[in-house]
Amino acid sequence: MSDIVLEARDLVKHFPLTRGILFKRQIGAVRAVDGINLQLRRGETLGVVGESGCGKSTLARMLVGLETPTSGDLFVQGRNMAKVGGAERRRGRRNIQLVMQDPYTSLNPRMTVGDIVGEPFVVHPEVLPRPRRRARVQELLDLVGLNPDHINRYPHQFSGGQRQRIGIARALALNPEIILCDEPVSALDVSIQAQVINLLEKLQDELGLSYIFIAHDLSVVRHIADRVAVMYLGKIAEIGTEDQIYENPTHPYTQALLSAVPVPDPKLRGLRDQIVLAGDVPSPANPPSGCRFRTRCWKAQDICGQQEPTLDARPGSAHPSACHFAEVRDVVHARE
Amino acid sequence: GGGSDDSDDAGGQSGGELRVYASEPAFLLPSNGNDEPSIYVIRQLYRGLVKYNAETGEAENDLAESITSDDKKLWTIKLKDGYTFDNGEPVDAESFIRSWNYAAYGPNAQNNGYFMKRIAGIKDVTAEDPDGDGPKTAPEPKAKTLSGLKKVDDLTFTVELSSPFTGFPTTIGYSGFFPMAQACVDDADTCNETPIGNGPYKIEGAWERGVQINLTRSDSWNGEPGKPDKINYRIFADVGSGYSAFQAGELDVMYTLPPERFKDAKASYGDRLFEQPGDSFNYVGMPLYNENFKDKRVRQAFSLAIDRQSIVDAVFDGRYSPATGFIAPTFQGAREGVCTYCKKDVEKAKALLAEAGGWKGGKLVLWANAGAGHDAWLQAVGDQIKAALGIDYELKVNLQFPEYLETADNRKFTGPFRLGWGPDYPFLETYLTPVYGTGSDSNNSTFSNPEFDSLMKQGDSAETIDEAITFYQKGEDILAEELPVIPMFWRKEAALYSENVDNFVWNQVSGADYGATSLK
Amino acid sequence: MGRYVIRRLLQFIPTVLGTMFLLHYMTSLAIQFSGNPVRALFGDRTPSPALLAAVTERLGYADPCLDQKGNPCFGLFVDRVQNIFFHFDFGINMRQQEVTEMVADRLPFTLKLLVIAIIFEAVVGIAAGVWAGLRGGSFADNLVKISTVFVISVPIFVLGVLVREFVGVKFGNILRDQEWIPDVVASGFFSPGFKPDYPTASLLIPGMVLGAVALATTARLTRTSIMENIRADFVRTARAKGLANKRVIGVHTLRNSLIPVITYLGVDIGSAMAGAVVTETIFNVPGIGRMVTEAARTGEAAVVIGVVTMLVLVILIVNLLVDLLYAVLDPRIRYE
Amino acid sequence: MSAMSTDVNVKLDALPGLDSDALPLEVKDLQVEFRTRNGIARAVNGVSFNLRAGETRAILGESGCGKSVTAQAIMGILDSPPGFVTGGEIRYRGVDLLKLPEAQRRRVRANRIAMIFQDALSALNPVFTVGFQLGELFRKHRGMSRSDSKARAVELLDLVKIPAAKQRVNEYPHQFSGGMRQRVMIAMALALDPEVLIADEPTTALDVTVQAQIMALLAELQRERNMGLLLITHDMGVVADVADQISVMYAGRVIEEAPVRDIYESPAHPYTKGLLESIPRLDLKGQELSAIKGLPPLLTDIPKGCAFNPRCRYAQDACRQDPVPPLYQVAPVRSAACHFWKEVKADV
Amino acid sequence: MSDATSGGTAVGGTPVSGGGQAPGSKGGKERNASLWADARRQLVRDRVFMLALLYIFVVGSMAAFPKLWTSQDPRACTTDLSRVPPSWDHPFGFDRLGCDYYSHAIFGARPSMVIAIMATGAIVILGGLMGLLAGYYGGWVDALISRLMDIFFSLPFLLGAIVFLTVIKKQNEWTIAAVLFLLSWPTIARIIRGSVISSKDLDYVQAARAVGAGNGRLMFRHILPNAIAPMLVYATIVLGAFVAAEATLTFLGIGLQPPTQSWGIMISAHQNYFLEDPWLLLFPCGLLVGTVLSFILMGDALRDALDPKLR
Ligand SMILES: Nc1ncnc2c1ncn2[C@@H]1O[C@H](COP(=O)(O)OP(=O)(O)OP(=O)(O)O)[C@@H](O)[C@H]1O
Ligand SMILES: Nc1ncnc2c1ncn2[C@@H]1O[C@H](COP(=O)(O)OP(=O)(O)OP(=O)(O)O)[C@@H](O)[C@H]1O
Ligand SMILES: [Mg+2]
Ligand SMILES: [Mg+2]
Repeated sequence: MSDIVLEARDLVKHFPLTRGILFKRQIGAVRAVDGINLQLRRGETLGVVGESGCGKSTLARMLVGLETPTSGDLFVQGRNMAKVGGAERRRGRRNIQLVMQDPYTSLNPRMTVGDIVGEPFVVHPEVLPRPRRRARVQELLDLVGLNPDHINRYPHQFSGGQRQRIGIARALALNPEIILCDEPVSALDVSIQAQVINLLEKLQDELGLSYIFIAHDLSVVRHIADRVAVMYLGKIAEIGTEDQIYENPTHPYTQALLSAVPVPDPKLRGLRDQIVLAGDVPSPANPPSGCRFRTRCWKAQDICGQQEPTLDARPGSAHPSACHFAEVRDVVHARE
Repeated sequence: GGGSDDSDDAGGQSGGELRVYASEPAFLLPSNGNDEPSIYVIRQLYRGLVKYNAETGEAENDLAESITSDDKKLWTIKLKDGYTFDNGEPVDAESFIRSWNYAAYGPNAQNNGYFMKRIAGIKDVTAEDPDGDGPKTAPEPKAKTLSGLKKVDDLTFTVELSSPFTGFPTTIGYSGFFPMAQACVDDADTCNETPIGNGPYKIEGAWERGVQINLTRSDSWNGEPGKPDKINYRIFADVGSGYSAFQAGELDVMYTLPPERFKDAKASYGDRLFEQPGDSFNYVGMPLYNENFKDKRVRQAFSLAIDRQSIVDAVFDGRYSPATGFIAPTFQGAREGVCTYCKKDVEKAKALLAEAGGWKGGKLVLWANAGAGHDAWLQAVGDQIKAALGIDYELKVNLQFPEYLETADNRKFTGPFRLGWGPDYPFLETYLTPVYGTGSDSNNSTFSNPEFDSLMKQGDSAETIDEAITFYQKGEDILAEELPVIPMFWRKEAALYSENVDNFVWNQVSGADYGATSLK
Repeated sequence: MGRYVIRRLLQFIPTVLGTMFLLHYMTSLAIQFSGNPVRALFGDRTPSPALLAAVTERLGYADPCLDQKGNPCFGLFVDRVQNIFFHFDFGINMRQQEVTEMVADRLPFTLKLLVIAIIFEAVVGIAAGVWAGLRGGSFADNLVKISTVFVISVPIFVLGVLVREFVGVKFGNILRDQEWIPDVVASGFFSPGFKPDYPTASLLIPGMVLGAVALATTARLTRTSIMENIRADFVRTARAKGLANKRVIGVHTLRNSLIPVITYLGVDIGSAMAGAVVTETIFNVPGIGRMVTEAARTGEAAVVIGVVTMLVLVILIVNLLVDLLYAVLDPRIRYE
Repeated sequence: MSAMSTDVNVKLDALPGLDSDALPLEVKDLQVEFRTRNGIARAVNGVSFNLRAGETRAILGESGCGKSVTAQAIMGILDSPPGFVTGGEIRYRGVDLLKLPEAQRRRVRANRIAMIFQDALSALNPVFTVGFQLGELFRKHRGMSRSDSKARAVELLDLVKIPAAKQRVNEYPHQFSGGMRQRVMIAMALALDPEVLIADEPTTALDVTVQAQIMALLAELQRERNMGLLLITHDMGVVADVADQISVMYAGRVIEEAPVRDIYESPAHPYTKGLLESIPRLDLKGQELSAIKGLPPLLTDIPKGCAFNPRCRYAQDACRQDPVPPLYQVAPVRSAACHFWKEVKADV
Repeated sequence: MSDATSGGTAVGGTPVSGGGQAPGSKGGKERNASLWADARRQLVRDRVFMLALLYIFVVGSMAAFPKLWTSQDPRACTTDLSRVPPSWDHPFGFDRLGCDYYSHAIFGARPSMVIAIMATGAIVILGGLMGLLAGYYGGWVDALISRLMDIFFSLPFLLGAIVFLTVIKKQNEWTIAAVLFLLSWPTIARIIRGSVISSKDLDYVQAARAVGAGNGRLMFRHILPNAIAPMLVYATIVLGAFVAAEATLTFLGIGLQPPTQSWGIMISAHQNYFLEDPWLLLFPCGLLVGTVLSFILMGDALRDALDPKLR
């Protein structure tokens, strides 16, 4: 299994809710990520979708080491990041880099592009000797389609799409194998979005990168991802290849999600069998017992409240789905 | 505006409310109040054995029938009959003895205990602290009362002094010698807030701290009654704001003026500005304990470098007059021009300094206490010395008064220091022994001259006042030559009164006399 | 909310003790280095050591630690704290008055002055700020800006003396000559200082002078706040609701804009207390500021510590109240 | 409800030239500019469209092309300064709103033309309860009492399907979830039963599942009341779902206008075409997306001629020169501002 | 701002928010990037700012090179010339001790400016550091620093100054600056703390952290430079307030000591002559007010220039 570059086992992140006047005691927790298992293969793109607040960003932050997991293990190329220390851990960390959502806020406005893209070398001086850094930064800028002569410009002198390219260049600086993209295109206009997605795909081809691609735009994920994980309230509801998830979703949540996506084709208007979910996502501080989706699920039965469904392949579904009644349902899809 | 329009009820006798400027008194207890604001109130509430003639300043009997002595050491005092305190207690021999004993007794810590220092037995009622400032507290004094005070009968008592003192009868008009009722001594704190007086006025309500004190005519007083029905002391923290209130017609009398507004007041109020030569002495003391000031020619040179009149004009708008002696010009026995070195003469100053071998002390340090407005004239003094003798100076004017006094007590001044002296009683001796006598409490320049000391002794025990004066004047001559302090100015008294005031009375010794001032 | 209050009250403890200790140490040092403050009572006339010792003992400056330079006098401090908090005994001043009594006598004047100052600065400052804020960059804006800033850049003692002389004396005298003007106005309001006959009217002008200091800040704060909020989406909504301009400004903009201003006003009470020192001196107001300044100068440690402790408590409680008011004004802030 | 609306119409009859047969909204050659420190930004350079009762018109375009400014100009709530309407007409049933005095114009707002904003959290005043903000409309426009208006607020919350409306009416905006806030906004817009509703990106900040709820609700209410809906968005999916007519904007101009099906089938302007092509499609998976190259123009510095010419693959010299291409009639009910619309339309 | 500035003289106030509670605010999505460049461009065009700057420049040169402005010795005084009104040779006349008032004013600029600049520098550096540490580390570091801030903050300014200065007993530029610093650092620390708290979770800080940057780098390279704008604005205001505070301290008798020259001394020595010889008050007050005004207006202009929302 050497081609598994990243593996998460039972990854959990709880944010404690505290109360107390002098001494804080914990009275509960926001279960932002509540036991997630993932594997990422070399050269693959894993899409992660889900509603706002379901824990996508928290998962991403744990994977890049911005947040320490409450429990669970994270393996980067077979190394357990919690167990190894010092230099090896730094090296492990170097291997996963992050591209953030908002290109306007994720670049320090007071640093030049050269400084931003070159910062990883300052932090990890062993990677590249100082004299060669500038050239490397220019190379990187060229790679992401920016003019290398703009190395001394400031972020505000660039457009949103160009800024996102700067973010990507920074992520590429340390030659990582894995890049985590947390909604890299949601802040961009449709026309610009396509440019960035093209760039990401191009880089993957050229450099053999593996991506974890978080987004809430399902069609973008479909376009770029090889496999897709659907998250709901800190857990994975369903995971499978892009085809399996989009063509044969078996979890009611996935089905609802997909049916809610508007399709840019007026001819299909009124033809789609849309499931409009009632109500809001429950609070992650106080998730429902058993199956977390049962409060909004039209299929819910008693067992859903008592027993939490495991993420397994069931008779009705060929791929892992965390529903007791997983089955394929026909949905009219876009562009068929 | 305001004023007392309701004042003309009893013809010339007048009445109404006299609104006067005041500062916050420290204490209203005769034995404890020793500051000007306190005394201004106490004088209307209490009366003593003698009072001072408004015009001449001479002591006249007030409550005393007679004050006599053969040897100027044992004094017999007879009281007039028929006077009482506001609470009905009689004003008798006992009330004076009680008051003076209370003041003198060390543990009572009364400010005016100081004035009892001439009475025999004073040492026994104050105990010496065994180790000065050290941790041990002073033991109980040996005696509770002064052995020198003896009651003869209800209205007669005798006072024995430790040594003869001709001027004794003039001293006891000071408010520290006023009588106190038994009730007052028993509960001094209450009596301080709501005094039990024996004078023409009594307090109305209580002392409103920081705001005002109201006095009204006392029924128990059977001497010459006060003119106004009421006296309202408005308390001001800052004389400038008091002057504003006066300008706005809120006050009838201001017994003092902000120096910088003197010209303005003169211009605006003309004849209602009362001016009089004053008796408070400002001087620049010489730290004789410092090597550089030991030569009298240096001191003379400094004194000669100063143009007093020009400082007075520049800094005080003429509200001070240059000093040419050590005794207030208004006092009996004062002479003009005693101090020959108190006139500016740069050439002579230079010559004297050269004779003395020049100045070796580096930068001259001039001392004054902070926040009392002394820095300006001292700075002018420094400028003049610098101009005349080429000695640069620096000012050390940031010490608050406690620390300044402590510095004086500890002989830590490194250069000339400003201090002032006011008379305790209207007798010229008050300017001499306490300030220049060897080992005297207030002898901050540590002057010591046997000849001077003996002249003082002779003066104290002289048969008559006139004879005494000649001895004292000889003493002053010595000071004028030795210059242990450089005389600077006498403060001119300046008071303002409003259009409502009919007859303003100023007492030579005790200043504005509100009880005698009548309203229109 | 209750919890929040308790927590804040508990936080007072270190603050109050810290402030007390700071003052205690400073005043002790002052005595250790400058000598016995009691000495000043005797003026030019040097007291006998016995007398001095007796008075020193009686006034409470006899602790031997006060003779040891640099000694923090912990014992004395503990005594003081005990006396203050367990016996409500704040000590006595040099004239043997109880500090509590002195404060009780004088605090009403200062409080009145402060209330007038705060009301003045709030009403005028906010009005000016709103006026300027609505016309950002215009003549009105600049006028308010320059005039308020001008007021603060004149030292308050100059301002105070000028107001006293020109308004209280010169202008007041003209009014006092006018028969038809009621006395409250001519001799009360336009009195050149505090006047016992008109205890409130004569404090109005001093209060305004005191308030003038912070007026500028209030106005500027309001201006900025209004300018920020006037562009807020919810103000746009209010416009879109067809509300009259008066209501859009007066209800929908003002309340939101006042939040930082209120906070500032609360904090400002502390500084106004400080400013009161000068104002009280110039206008002869028998308040606490003047008293405590004198005490600080003459080294009356008990008074300084006692009064400032009370002041600090008042300031802290006012701040707490302002915080709570803040929660009333802004429901988003809920103190758990 | 109907009784109420007549009651309003009585008041609004006072509008000069009100013609109840005219269209609820006609915008003609609207021009808006912002006078900023960095120069004049011409945010809207001649926008025209009509809106019929019961019709949904979508305004489409990328960020910064002037969609919101157009909406604000129609409502009369531009930030002014720096924003100024410098030309054009905005007619409500024949009355030119731009010429109305402010007092009358104010009465048109919310009563006849209402608006929903993109970010409901910031569009609701955080310091007042939802009930207060809803009730205010009835109190100020209808002179209702406090309690009556509160009752109406509860009704409205019910209408937009907020559970437990009676309790929630006393809560503050921050206590609601994103979807519910947007419903409150809708309730507020519908309160006075307007004839035209402008919705400026009502669902952009929301999740797809919630977006579906909101769009369904809006469609239902629009149908019920026969309102004209002006929907501003850049989501091609939503447009395809609900719009009848589409106006595509680019750099402050409408560059194409057509019924919804026509546009998706055969765009006549290269920009519209590029927009549609850049949406990821299943059949193109694994291929590069066809992106529009280059960047949107700065409004302070709009290119000469057709504003889209630097990014356009059809551009020729004519496009780079003034005048700006006019709106060519492409079909009876559609037009496009491209000299080469025929080529574009034919090129599939 | 109960703070320094409350010196009774001027309140350089700032919104003291309890530390970054700004729910619902949408963060700086605006291009706050161009801040400095834009700000500079705008400031150069701002006439008020340039005038203020020019004024400060003039006063600054007086402080730095008084000899450039006058050849008179301010300490050559004769009481005979006391309060002689201005003339051609002596444009400001003479003060009450007969010293040339113009040269006094020129030489008086230095202490005023030096005190203000030293105190401001100290609060910016040390107060800023405290705020940075408190905001960045939170937890007990924050608790400790916050309590310390509370203590100094709750001391009424003038009172604190009186207590400190009477203890120190040496009133020179250094000690006065030190006391001003001591009593005013908490305000700036609070401002910085607030902005650090709100910026430490910004995306670009997280991005740098994700790359592996350490605490020092995050604090000084990423957080501080972007939190510094509000502090800078406050600093200019406080600078003016300090110039005025020096005068107030002198008025209370705890400021600089004559025969040093300072504007505060000039004002408080002549405050009672405003009726007879108003120019004695007018000149130093004019200079002082001008300086304070200039600093505050500069701060204002800077605030507006740095505020993307007002653009
Ligand atoms: N530092 C934190 N402390 C407490 N709760 C947190 C923290 N960070 C995130 N959460 C909570 O954890 C949950 C998951 O948040 P997360 O940011 O991972 O969601 P998300 O899926 O990325 O949502 P979005 O699509 O809005 O970005 C949310 O309920 C959030 O409120
Ligand atoms: N208050 C304002 N001051 C200056 N310029 C403004 C202002 N409001 C809008 N603009 C400018 O007007 C142009 C159009 O803005 P508008 O808000 O209409 O865009 P939009 O099409 O709604 O974009 P989005 O999809 O991002 O909402 C933008 O370039 C914007 O910078
Ligand atoms: Mg996220
Ligand atoms: Mg918009």
